[in-house]
Amino acid sequence: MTLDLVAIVISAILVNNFVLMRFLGICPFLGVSRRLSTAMGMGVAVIFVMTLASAITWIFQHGLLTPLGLDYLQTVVYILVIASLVQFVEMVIQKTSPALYQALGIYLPIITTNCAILGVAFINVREYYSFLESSVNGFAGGVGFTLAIVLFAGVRERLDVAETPAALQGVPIALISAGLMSVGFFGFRNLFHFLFS
Amino acid sequence: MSRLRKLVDDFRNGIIPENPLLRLVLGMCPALAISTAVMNGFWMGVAVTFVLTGSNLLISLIRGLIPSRVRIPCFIVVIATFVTVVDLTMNAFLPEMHQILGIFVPLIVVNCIILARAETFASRKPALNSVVDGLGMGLGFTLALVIISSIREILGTANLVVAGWRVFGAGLPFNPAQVMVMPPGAFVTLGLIVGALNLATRRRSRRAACREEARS
Amino acid sequence: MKESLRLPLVLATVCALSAGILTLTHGVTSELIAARAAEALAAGLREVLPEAETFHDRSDVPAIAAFPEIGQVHEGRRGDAVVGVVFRVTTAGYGGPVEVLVAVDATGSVAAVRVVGAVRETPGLGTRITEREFLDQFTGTARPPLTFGRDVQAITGATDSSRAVLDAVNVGLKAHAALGAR
Amino acid sequence: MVAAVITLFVMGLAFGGLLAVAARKFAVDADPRTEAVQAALPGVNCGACGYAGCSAFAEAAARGDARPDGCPAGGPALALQLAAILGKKVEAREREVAQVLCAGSRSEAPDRAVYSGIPDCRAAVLIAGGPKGCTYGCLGLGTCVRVCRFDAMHMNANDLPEVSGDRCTGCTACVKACPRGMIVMAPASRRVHIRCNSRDRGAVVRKVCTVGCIACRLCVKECPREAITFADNLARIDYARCDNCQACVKVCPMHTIGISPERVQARGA
Repeated sequence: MTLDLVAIVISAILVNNFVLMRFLGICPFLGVSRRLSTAMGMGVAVIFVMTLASAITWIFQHGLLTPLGLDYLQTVVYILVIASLVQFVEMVIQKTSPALYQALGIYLPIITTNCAILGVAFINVREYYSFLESSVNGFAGGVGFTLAIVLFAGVRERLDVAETPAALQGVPIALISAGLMSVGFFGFRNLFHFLFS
Repeated sequence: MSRLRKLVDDFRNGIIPENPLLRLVLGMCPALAISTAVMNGFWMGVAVTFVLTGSNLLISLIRGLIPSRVRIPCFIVVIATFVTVVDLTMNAFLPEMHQILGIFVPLIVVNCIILARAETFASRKPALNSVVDGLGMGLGFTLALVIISSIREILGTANLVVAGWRVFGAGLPFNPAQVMVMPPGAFVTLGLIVGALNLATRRRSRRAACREEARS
Repeated sequence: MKESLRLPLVLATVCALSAGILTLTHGVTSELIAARAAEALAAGLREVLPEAETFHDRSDVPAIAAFPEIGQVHEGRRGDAVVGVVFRVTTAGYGGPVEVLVAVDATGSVAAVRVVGAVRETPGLGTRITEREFLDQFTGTARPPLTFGRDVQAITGATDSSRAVLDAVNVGLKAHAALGAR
Repeated sequence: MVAAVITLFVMGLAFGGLLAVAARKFAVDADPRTEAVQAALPGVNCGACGYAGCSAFAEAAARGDARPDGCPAGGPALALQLAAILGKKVEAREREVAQVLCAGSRSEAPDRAVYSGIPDCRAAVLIAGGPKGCTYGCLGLGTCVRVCRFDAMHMNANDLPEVSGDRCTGCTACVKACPRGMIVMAPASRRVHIRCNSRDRGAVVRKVCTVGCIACRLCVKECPREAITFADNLARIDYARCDNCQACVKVCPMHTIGISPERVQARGA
């Protein structure tokens, strides 16, 4: 049992990283990674929401959709759950602790439209994960996202100082360096064969 | 007459000046993931265009009834409905393409372009303009997707498969660079295309500035 | 009180409308999807086991439970003589799951192998597992476990994808042996 | 059919209620201008503006940190709208233009070391305060020119940045980028500027630069409208009071005080 969980964690963080391998969550990945501090804040908020979203969407799937045979409503139910959940959590944090809101809360609205959150919910369903496996996958996916965005923020801060051709400045050079990072992550490709076979 | 002019402008707007993918750099998740083959890019573009036009129409029709506090969830549900309709119809009529595009069809619902257009445009403009804007944006997105995926497919597999027909027959003479159909290739291709577009507009604006300088 | 009542009502009606529309679409499309799937399966079976005239679904045979990869089992008959058995096997490829139809004739050797459904292997390399040149090598092989080099040649540069098909054929042969022993 | 409609209706009711109650119980008062900007924004939180979502961008725009056209999702139409909301506040004061307060190019203020590293002032400054003799002066590596998105800044013949007033939109990008803090915003119509940023004593300045401010205070006494303030060895012009009378220019022994060219018309915002 624990071997499966370890396999899920390694796959979500390294082998099939959500951002660099599965292209989930690219918009915030490129948008919010200009400074290391905002990238870290974004990462932690994504971990929190992905774990929560994975767990709750699993409950809605196995508690409501499958028994009633309404699988075709998955998209509507999941996005409704995620959007309302995030908006509610944002209001709670904004009211209860402004300090935490300043550090993490401001990232919450951006997370509703993040492909990674809805993406992980769909992956959990298609891989027939159990409740525990889904939550772990959500958590590991968040950690993978944070790893990618923090590394990328470091790269982008160097980019600001480096001399890039005028036309490539901004998004183009960021995309190209993300491509090179993705090549780096290819190194983990057969980590599984190494560990598990 | 000016109304028609306005409609044409709205339509043309989404294709070049405000191309969602290459100009505003939004909605990249699907663009990077499925642009390994030109047919994937085309059908994803068609799906996004349908959802965009449909949701723009419905949102601009019901925009008066929705209280502002619950605006985002309502728009999201409307968009999710159109996405599920596309998901089901594609599964029925194009099962293979539906399986290839996988989770990126339902993921259209969180595609930044659609919610952005719904919010900035559809919820403030009359229905006709919204539909035209949706079409324009969708077409721009499809165009950009087709361009990216054909570049990647040609470089990555030395061939181009359009609706089952192999354009280059046995394949182009060069040895295909397999990295182009892998994730790194996607990032680099999109980066270079956006860069090339910046170069073109920068050069055009500089030439315009010189002309203006010469005149003043 | 009015405001905090109107909000949920509006959202609820929008959701209800959406549910209505989707149920209608689902109603229409689900029949189409089922019909199309059945059609594709029938075509696949005929292609893999041409000699058989009629196919009988044996997916619920207890012996199959031992093979989780096998989704369906169809027994092909000409008249009432069993001509062969077709297994629909799903194995893990490079880019995602690969669905393979493995037809094993009465003598226990492989009649034919086809890859069905969408293939998400690496375009240009992995996708070549659908080509006859690779698949026809399996015809005539019998004693599982088959291996690369001895019985069959893998596609260069697409080992993961080729192994997926090899595993599927091995599973088919073992399942047929288990069924035969019944 | 019925099951689907009922389940979603109930879910909509539940979530709508949750949000409505939360909205009331957790109401937080925000400053009206941020609210106005936020209402205009798409509310999509796509992050393309570099801020963590629309509310963060709205606060930054209201504070004046973010530029009105900083939201790509909204496109130019939204930029105009935001400029209108924010512009109304900014337009009240006269249009501001960037001014480079250093006249010491390599010939007037020679380098004391040869720098061969990343060709960027922010990087050069990290290494022992940069190659220039004067530790407050312009390094001439062109960061401000590169950061300027309106092509309003160019390096002139003797390697000092020059601002073309009609192109500068007052976005303050160069002010933030310059590690020496040597670029200030001045109203477009002002033409007299003390082109020096050095806090060293006069004797030190003489050693490193031939056009630096040596803190002799002649200009402070000379100015008829007391528009020049003096602090830690450096004279500064208070642009609100100065009326371009150029009395100080004649009296300055080091010719530090320069006059910017006449051709600066106010450009339509």
